[in-house]
Amino acid sequence: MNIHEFQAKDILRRYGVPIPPGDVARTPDEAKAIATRIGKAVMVKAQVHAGGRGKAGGVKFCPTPDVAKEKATAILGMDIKGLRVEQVLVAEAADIGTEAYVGIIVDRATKKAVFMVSAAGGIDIEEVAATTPEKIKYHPVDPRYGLRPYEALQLGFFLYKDAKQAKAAAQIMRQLWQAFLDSGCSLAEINPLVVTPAGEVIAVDAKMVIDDNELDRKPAIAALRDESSEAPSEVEARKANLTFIKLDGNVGCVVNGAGLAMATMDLVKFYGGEPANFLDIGGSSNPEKVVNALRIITADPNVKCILFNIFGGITRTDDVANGIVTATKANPLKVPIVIRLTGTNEEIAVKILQDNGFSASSDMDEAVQRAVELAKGGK
Amino acid sequence: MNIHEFQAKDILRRYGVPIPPGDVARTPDEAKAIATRIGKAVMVKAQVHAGGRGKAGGVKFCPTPDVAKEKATAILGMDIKGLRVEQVLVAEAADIGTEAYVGIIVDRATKKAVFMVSAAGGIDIEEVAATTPEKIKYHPVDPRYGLRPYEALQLGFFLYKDAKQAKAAAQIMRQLWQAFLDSGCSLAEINPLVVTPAGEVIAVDAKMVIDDNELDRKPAIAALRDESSEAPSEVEARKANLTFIKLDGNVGCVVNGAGLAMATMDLVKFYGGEPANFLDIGGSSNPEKVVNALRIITADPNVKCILFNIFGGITRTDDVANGIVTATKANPLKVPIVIRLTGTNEEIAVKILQDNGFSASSDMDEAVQRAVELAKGGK
Amino acid sequence: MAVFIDRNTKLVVQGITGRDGSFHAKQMMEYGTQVVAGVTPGKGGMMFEGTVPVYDTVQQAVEATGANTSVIYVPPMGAADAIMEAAAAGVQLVVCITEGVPVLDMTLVHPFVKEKGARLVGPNCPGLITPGEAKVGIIPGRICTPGPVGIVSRSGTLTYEIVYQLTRAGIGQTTCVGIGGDPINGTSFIDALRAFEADPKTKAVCMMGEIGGTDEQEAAEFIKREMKKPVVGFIAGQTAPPGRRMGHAGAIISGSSGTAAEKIEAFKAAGMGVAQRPKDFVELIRARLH
Amino acid sequence: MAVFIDRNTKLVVQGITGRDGSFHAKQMMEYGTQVVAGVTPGKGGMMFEGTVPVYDTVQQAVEATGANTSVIYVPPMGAADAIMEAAAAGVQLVVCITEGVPVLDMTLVHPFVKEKGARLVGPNCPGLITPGEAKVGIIPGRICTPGPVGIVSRSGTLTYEIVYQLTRAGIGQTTCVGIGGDPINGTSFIDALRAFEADPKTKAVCMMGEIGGTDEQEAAEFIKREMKKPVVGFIAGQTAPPGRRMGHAGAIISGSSGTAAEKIEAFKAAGMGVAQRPKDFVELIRARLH
Repeated sequence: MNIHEFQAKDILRRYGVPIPPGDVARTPDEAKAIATRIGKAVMVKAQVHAGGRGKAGGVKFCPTPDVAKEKATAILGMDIKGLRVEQVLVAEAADIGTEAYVGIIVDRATKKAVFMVSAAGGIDIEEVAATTPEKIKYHPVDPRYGLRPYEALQLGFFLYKDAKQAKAAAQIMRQLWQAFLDSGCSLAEINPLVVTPAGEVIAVDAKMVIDDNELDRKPAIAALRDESSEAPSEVEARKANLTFIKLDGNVGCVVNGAGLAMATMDLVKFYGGEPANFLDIGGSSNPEKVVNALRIITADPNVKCILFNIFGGITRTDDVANGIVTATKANPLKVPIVIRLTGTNEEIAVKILQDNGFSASSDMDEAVQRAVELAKGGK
Repeated sequence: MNIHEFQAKDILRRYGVPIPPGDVARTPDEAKAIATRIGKAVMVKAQVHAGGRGKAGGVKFCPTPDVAKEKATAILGMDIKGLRVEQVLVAEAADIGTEAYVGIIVDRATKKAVFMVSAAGGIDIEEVAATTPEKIKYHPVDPRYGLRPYEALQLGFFLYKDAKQAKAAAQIMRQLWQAFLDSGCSLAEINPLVVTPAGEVIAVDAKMVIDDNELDRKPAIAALRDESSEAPSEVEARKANLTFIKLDGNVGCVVNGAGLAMATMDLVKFYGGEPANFLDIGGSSNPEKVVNALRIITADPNVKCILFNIFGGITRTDDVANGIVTATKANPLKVPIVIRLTGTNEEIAVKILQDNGFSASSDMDEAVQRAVELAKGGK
Repeated sequence: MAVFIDRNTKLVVQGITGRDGSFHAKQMMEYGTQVVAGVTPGKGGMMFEGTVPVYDTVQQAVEATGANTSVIYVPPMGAADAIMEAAAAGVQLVVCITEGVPVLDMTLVHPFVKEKGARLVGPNCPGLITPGEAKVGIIPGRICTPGPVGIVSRSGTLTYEIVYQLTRAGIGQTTCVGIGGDPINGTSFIDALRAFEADPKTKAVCMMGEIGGTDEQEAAEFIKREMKKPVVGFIAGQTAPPGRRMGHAGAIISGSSGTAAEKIEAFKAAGMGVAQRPKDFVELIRARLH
Repeated sequence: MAVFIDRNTKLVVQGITGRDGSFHAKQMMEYGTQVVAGVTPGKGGMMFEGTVPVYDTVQQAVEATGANTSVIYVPPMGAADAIMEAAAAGVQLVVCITEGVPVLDMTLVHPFVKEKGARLVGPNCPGLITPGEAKVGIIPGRICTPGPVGIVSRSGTLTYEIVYQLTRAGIGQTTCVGIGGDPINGTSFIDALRAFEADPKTKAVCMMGEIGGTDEQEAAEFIKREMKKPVVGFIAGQTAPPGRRMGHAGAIISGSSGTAAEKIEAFKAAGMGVAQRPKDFVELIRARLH
């Protein structure tokens, strides 16, 4: 789960990370009021879950509260990478001396959380990694011991020659580490970490990504979810315990299992079609899930054909068949449907479907090819 | 550092350990008021840093507030193992079904914190260890992983067959563990851990001993020190950064280094005397420490002779000599003094002492023998 | 012969009285697996299905029954603890089916299991099956048949799909190992490939990867460097957009890394067969068996 | 030959610019120890006494100078971190002089140092000296002289007292090892005794114990079981009352355990010489050297 910059900053402030004051505004007047309260030049920054906000015009320097209002007016409602800006952060504009990068990610290769630090901050760290990898120091943290003070100090000295700055950076890294752990992050970064002309080390931008699997035990973090920043269909799917990702094609896919769902999408593409979504109904055998899945998919006007691909292991195919029948009785389909199912209770499922006017295939390739044809307007 | 039962209970309550309500009283009227507020039968318990309070008559059951006042009157001011009772805990009297023991100590052999649990609680665990060691389960906690939930549950099932009780005990052990770590304990115990007739698991008595070395970084814990429960001379010594323990003999010892201080005491005993104290002036070379040490020792009317035993390594013996001269000029001694010093700047020290009318030995045995003779009234 | 599990597997089921645990315990017993014990704290003393004793702790179960393998069906927030409990009790193979285990939990589980000398498979995996001998997890027994092909996969139903196609084509399996779809898991492709290489009965291997991470690339290097047996690979997620988690916590393209294209490239560079579609496995494997 | 430190010891001093660190660094240099580096975060780049380069981190110091031993003079709340830093940087012997290190810190330091393959001496110890070769810590060099006796002790000035008496009696030392007075320390009596037993130049050993714990009893068993060289022992604290910490965090009689009487009993049972007074060491050792 992504959280907004202002939310990440609120968390980090609680751990003592020095961050210029700021607050979030949903209207230009609120933005002006915050800028007035800060009493100095501010930055107005779009709060959306997308990188490259600056390039998209979503980050502006405002010397006065009136300018802040004007820029907020422009940014609020703006579209950045398909996301509508609903709120802006109005934060004191820091004097910037140097910019560094400090991040923590969970690294699959070392199976540890790894610090990445670089004196080349303020820009996309992936770009630094690609062009000048020697400028990044990677430091895996032994989870049994946590980030030790000496390790933080080593990283601090990697960033700064000045001992005061190195120690301040080390302190911030220890605070970031604790926030990372306590919040259940898969990523936490400060970019840029700024040394001001006066020599203070401060965090000017921050980002945290929460491991979805942590949310059940971290209700305070889960409450930070901003549904206005997500596609409504994905919000609905999550509430129905479905994993759903909207795509741009026209073949709506309903599959059990993430790997099979991806393989089904790939096969749609292989046979010349375009998948409209990723949708995994999971392993459980619940007709209600099928009903919800169909409602979400049919709400997408792009969908020209619906493809079920169910391999019955734990999932009982007769439950899926019943779900299809129930859902289509309540809301008759306006687009063709292709059903492939095999495995547990296959014969019962086929009978249920046939009794209700559906046909079913047991072959994946055959079903996908048929769905692609139908989506293209074929018969 | 020892803290009182009521202080340990306050800490454990903050971690969620279920503990019957109670409060501390310094007067019989306060005790009555607390008992009235609790509204049930209470226990009135002397708060002193000594075991065996019950046997000494310092713990009483009081069915009514009036009885609580009466018992508090008796207990307040009582002497338990040389310690005057200044306050009592007035706590709701729990209904007791079974009594168990749960403790954590830092174990030198395994170099870990070790859980000790036993279904034979309510009595001295050392007695259980001596007579029925098979009734105690020892579980060292790997400090890298902390107490894992499954470990706590194993310990819970060691205590109780009933799953609800085992789980409740496991939860309490996890809370005790966290309190132990956060408070910097060298020992934390709940004894007895009680199962009430209704099946609730509660902590009826609690004890925590804090590692003195933690106090500098745990000011909130350090603030729990109750100086009224310590010998005034030891309080004064601690403030002067001296390590001092009062004993019953008449040879006052001033030594640098703990091992040498103990060996000096032993040698006093070996030659037929009795040491009046353990006193380590430490490794630093500060005449002020000598002045403070002499003031503390001479305040003890039992002391019949003062013995200095200084091995100058880091400690400069001339500093010690200067300290002796300064202190005795300000407050002339009423008892004889024997000075042994050797090592760093020995010649200078001897000259300083001789110039001021003192003699000095360089041989430890000779000095100790002389001090023992003088303490016995010899010349 | 087989890999990781066989006739000598003595299994303890953690969470045996739960909904999933009890269902699959029965399935495993029906398949012929030696299910020697179950664990549910508080249910110690009862008998599952009249024949399998249930204990309060894994330690008790192992002491009483000599279980050497554990399978875990407990809720995600308790799964890391369950893995550690099993490893601490001396179980040699721990298979965690549970999906949704926080990845930071797994960073701590990993060194713990290693120190205890145990092997972990999963979490978020379908488990293992050695057709005709034993099944540990949730892979449907009837889709498998004994034979010469080793299977290792990050996914569940996709694996079933492919195994089922192989079985129907008359190509049996030595062992199917579902390593799971999480970013940090106990057994890697390389661990499983090394075991298949050493297993005399395995003649060829099917490997089903996904987008996300670089495990497949490292596996390809291992195959090139150390394996004599033929391996056919597949990558799911060629059409997945970057930055989105495709169901599995591990199936996510970060920036430009972890794409299907680079993984398939690595397979080709290692001289592996590459299945474009699941059904391609049948012919590619058949060609390598003869 | 000697134990733990010798002419080849290349020392880094952690906390070299502090009050204690700078004083003792000079003393060690004067004694002839190869002090190759110092560490004080923020003082990197300066030269100590004009000859010893100072670094910000131990890792930098080790990389630049090849230091193989570290001695720590930093305040107690930073000492555990300093030990871990040294061990992580690849230092083989870490000597922590600092007194007052929280014991819970040491519970975590212990496995860390072990995993890194380093030896820790201390904390709260006077360090080591191999007379005529090297000194690491604070033992006054002039009280020692080279010779055939190994010294291992939990205390500081008491050790000086005894070593000085030996030296004045013409009995020299191979190495003096101060293991420190804390309840959890890096090097035990047994570790030091094993090293002395293996050291060809050591002909007899003096061991100074204290009340508290059971290290001396375990050492006595080790001596009985595995040592051929004679050992003379002493226990300080025969007159100490139970339950009171006698200065050293480790010198405390808990209940009926850790008393001087039981330790002396163990010495006698192991056939060791027992010094009743510090001065007894001279004759007891002399008798065992001839």
